[in-house]
Amino acid sequence: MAAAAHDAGHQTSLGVDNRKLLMWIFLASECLFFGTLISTYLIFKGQSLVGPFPGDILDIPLTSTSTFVLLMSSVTMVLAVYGAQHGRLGLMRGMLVGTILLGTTFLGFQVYEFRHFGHVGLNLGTNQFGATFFLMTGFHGVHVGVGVLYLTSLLLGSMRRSGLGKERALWVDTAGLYWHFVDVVWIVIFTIVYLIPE
Amino acid sequence: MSHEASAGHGHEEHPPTTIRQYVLIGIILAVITAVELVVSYYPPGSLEIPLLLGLSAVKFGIVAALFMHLKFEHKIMTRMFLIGIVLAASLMIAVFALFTHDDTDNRVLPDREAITAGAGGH
Amino acid sequence: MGRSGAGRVIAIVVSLVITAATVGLLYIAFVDSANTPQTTFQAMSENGQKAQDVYTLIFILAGIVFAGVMALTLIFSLVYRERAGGKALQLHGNSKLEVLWTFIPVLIVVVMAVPTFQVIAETTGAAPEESLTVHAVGHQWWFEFDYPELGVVTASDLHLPVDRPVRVILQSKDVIHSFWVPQLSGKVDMVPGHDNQLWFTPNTPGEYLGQCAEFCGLSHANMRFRVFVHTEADFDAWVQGQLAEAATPAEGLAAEGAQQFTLSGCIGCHTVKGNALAMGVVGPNLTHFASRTRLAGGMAENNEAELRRWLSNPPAMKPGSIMPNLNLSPEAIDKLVAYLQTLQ
Amino acid sequence: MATAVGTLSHTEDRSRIWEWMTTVDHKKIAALYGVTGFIFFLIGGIEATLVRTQLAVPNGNVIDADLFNQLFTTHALTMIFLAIMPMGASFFNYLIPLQIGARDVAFPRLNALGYWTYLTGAVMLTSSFFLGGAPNGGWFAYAPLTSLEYAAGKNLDFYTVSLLILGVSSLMGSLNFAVTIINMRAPGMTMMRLPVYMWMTLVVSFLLILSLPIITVALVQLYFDRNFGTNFFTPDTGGDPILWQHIFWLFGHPEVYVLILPSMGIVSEVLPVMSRKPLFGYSAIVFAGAAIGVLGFAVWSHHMFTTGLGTVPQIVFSASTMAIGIPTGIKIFNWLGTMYGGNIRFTTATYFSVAFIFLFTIGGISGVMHASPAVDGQHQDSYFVVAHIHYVLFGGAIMGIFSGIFYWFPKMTGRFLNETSGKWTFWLLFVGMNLTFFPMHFLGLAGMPRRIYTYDEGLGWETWNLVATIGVYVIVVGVSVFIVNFFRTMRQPQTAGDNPWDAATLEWATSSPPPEHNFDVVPEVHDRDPLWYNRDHGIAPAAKPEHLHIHLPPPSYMPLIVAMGVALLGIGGLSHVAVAVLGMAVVVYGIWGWALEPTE
Repeated sequence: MAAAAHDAGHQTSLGVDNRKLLMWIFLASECLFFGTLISTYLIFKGQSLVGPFPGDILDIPLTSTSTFVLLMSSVTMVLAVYGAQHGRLGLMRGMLVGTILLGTTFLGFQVYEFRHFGHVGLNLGTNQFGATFFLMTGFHGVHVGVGVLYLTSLLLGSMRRSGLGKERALWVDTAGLYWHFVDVVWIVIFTIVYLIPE
Repeated sequence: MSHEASAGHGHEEHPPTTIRQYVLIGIILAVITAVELVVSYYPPGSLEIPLLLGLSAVKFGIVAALFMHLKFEHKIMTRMFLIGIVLAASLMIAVFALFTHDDTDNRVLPDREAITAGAGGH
Repeated sequence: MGRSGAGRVIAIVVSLVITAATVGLLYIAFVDSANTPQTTFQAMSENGQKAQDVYTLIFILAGIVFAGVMALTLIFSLVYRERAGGKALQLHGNSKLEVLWTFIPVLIVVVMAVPTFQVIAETTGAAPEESLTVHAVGHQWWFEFDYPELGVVTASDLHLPVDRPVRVILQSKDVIHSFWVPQLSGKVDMVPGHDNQLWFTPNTPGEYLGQCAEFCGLSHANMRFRVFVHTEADFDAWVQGQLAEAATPAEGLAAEGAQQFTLSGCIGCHTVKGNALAMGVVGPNLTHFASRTRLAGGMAENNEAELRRWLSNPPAMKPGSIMPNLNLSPEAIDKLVAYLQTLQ
Repeated sequence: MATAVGTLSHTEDRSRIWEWMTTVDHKKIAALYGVTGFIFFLIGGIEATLVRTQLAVPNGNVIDADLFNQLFTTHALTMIFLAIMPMGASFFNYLIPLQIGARDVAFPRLNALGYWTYLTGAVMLTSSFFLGGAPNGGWFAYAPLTSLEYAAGKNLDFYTVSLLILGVSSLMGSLNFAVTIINMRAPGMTMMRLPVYMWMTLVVSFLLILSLPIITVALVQLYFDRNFGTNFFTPDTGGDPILWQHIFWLFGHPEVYVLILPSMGIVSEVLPVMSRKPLFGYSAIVFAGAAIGVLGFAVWSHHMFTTGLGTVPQIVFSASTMAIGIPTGIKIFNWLGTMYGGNIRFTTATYFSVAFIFLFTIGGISGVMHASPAVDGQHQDSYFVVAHIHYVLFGGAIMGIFSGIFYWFPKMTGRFLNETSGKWTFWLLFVGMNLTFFPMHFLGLAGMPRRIYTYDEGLGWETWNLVATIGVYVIVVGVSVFIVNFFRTMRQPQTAGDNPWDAATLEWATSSPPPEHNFDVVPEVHDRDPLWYNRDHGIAPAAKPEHLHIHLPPPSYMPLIVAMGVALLGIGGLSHVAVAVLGMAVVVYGIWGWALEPTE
């Protein structure tokens, strides 16, 4: 957003705002983080020696709905950014609430799935599938949780008298980048864990 | 849709996509997910994995280009993200190849046959 | 532009002399370190020799580059040292030169790469059919050697026939170790959960030192072994000796030693073929303990004094040793020493 | 509560300690990084001295096996993560804004958080000696020696938690530096007019940004293996120890380029100025630096030639490792080209830079030697590799850093470090370094393995081990001479002008030490060597405007609070989860206060 960098003090070389550039480079770093987690999962895919195997306990319909929920949260997020950019604060707040709710629902599905796996005897130490699955989806879940906190603080910030200030569009847009990235990572994880068989 | 967000020229510059277009993109993504599910339930033989990976790559591209406005941002953003994506993808392929390479596969999994034979696993 | 005439020549000559002297001294030092007992520079096996040829070629290339860069650094430092009123050449670069000194490293690398790839292809492939198979198993802090085809199990001393390829299957019972006999071949790690393989054909009878080369804990430094390469006849004689079962001594101190061997619980960790009670597999197989030249994982000479020191307090001699201090009385140690020395 | 606390931070209380605890000025943070990094360099030196004293004679009994394993592990960890990287970060912090004509880094408070998190990780790692044993599995901690079965104590938990914290600190720093260099350059300073040191800093930042997440995953997996019973690296339950090696070295090799590229950048700044001529082959050196950065991710398995990699991987990684030798060769030739035809002023900084070229070349040569698996079969895990490591790290990184210290000291403090004492430091370090590390080539050739706490006599290793130990004591003397020189110089008056070396880069266009806002007027850049260009084309520096209304971010101690939260998180990871939860709460509170804090 070139606008944010117009005051003389922050004249930038490329005309982009530092905070957005920081988010994009951070997302590049996160690609490597989730890339390593996914590689470990792929290396151990089908190598579990004991205990419940993925084929037996993965519930595709349930996770497909939670994937759909996260996908829709991306749509509400982009509409919230649209609202912030075009000054339609009602739309922005509404969509922020929507994204937060969808995000929490997704987390709810995940907590349920983790507990269900616990009941059928799959936990961290059971086998290779348990270890890699819980670590990968767990870290993704943590990122979704942090995203929900991030969006909630934006929502609360927009409730204040001064709202999110003149850089509102930038704050919401940067939060949107983070949220979309977390959704995109889930798209990859969903395909590799649930859709591709052993 | 092709105008370039040039360096700070006054009023705020944002992508021209409208709300209806965003919702439409959302629907397309949902449809692709549905197609993926169908492919997963009725796997077309060896085509399954490339198809599934291809579809998720398409979704990845759509979200990155249109929802994350990469298409309208300064090209430095795309370059930064591409560095991460390309490096992560190539390292994943390299490490995966190293672990499943035939003549290095001297990994001896302890009493694997006995257990998996019993549990009817992979 | 720097010293001229006589000054420049002196600087260049001085630099070249210093460089030549340094390279000469280093060459002498390298040759001297090449005839140490555990040197990496005397290949006593075909594969070792192939690797050694590449090693020598690369060493020569390294020497040339070293001498070149040292001489240039010295010459430029002396010739272009600051002089009052001196003017510096405002050069920005020279693309022809850049191409040249990109080409030179590429050339050096190609000269190194081609023989390297050949040696890799030849030495890391599958071992020839007729090779003798040995299982080298790494334990925390001693080497176990099994000959599945011959039915022999030993530790710390590896005996091999000369001029016959040997396929060493490398395994580990605990952490990562590394099988390294510098004179016979480059090292290969013993990774638990993997069956790595190494093969070579020893071509000169003799005794070669080996050492674990991957950090494996407290007594990594004390995890050593030796390889004895025999002529065909000697090797067969050794195998026959190893196949014979240990006869339990009838009377005298050795007989009491045999009982002490049971009393002190040695049978729990050690196997002695011929002694029905001793079936333990935690420690090394002691059936032919006395025939071995070293004890405690190749750490010490196998003589009475060292054996006593070892039996009196193993962890003191070998930090972290899994063999505990059994607080044996001197009499018990005398008996055990007598018994162990009968296990030829 | 935060707003109340927030306002407190605005009153300009001048108590010195508080000023340093809440600073967000990149120059003060650079000083903090530099001093802390140098102190840990001394601690690492002490560890090295103890290790060498134990190995001075065969069957030495100065220290026992376990303490020896702890010392050589923490020597490596301290030197790499607590000394060389922070001293590099000190130069980055100080010089990035000054060399690209900016007033401060892009995110000043993030910069402060980077330092305080580093300090937390450093204190945690070093305090492990007194809290149950320092890490003793080697700096690359190969599994399964690090699993609970073979490393029962808290040693390896200190390893994972401290490195995770240090990793977070380096990641924050590199993100900050990358954004600053890309987006806050002076008008007219295109990417190809960036000083070479800035290019090296940019490559280092991206190496860290892209490799730290990989080691974070490995460390978390090791932590889970040890504390939650997962089996990533445990062979008997399906795990694979080789997985740790792959993920570690995927980070490990870019990491070693992170250690050397800054010094390459420093030498590329010092040599042209001291030779009084432009750097030879600017674009060649920049592309070579970038090539090293990219290839750095393609060579990692040359650390694993002996772990039973198949024939094809050995050939592939041997080729890529040899290929990475080529850009290094290009750099060396270009430095020599810079010296050619110069009127070289041999100050201490020049001595160190010239020694860098010579010593780093030896390290580079021995490195390229064991790029070939045939040679590596003999070199791997022997003292030849130890010699290579130290020629590249001591002969390379440390010599470069000392050159940088002597070169930029007048700019940072306005005072010149004493040249005679500097020459003494140089020759003591140069002789000591060669006495210590060149014999290690011979020890490696004589078959001495790495990381052994003792050895028998009669193996031909006695003389060279003794010589190496003597060399370490010579280095200790050299470093002590430098410390005396430092304290004596700090009492001198500030006599250094703006540009004592008649250098070309922007940091010499402002006063020494620079004011808090760096430049009264951000200079316009017309050429790769701006000050030389302005001098040769008679462009006078811009006049100082009568009133300066430059907005500088106010001090803040939110970074300190967040760092304390991270410390509690780390301590919780080592002790009880309740402490970790408290730590998380403090972090969230810190970030919340941070967000609400007005920056105008």
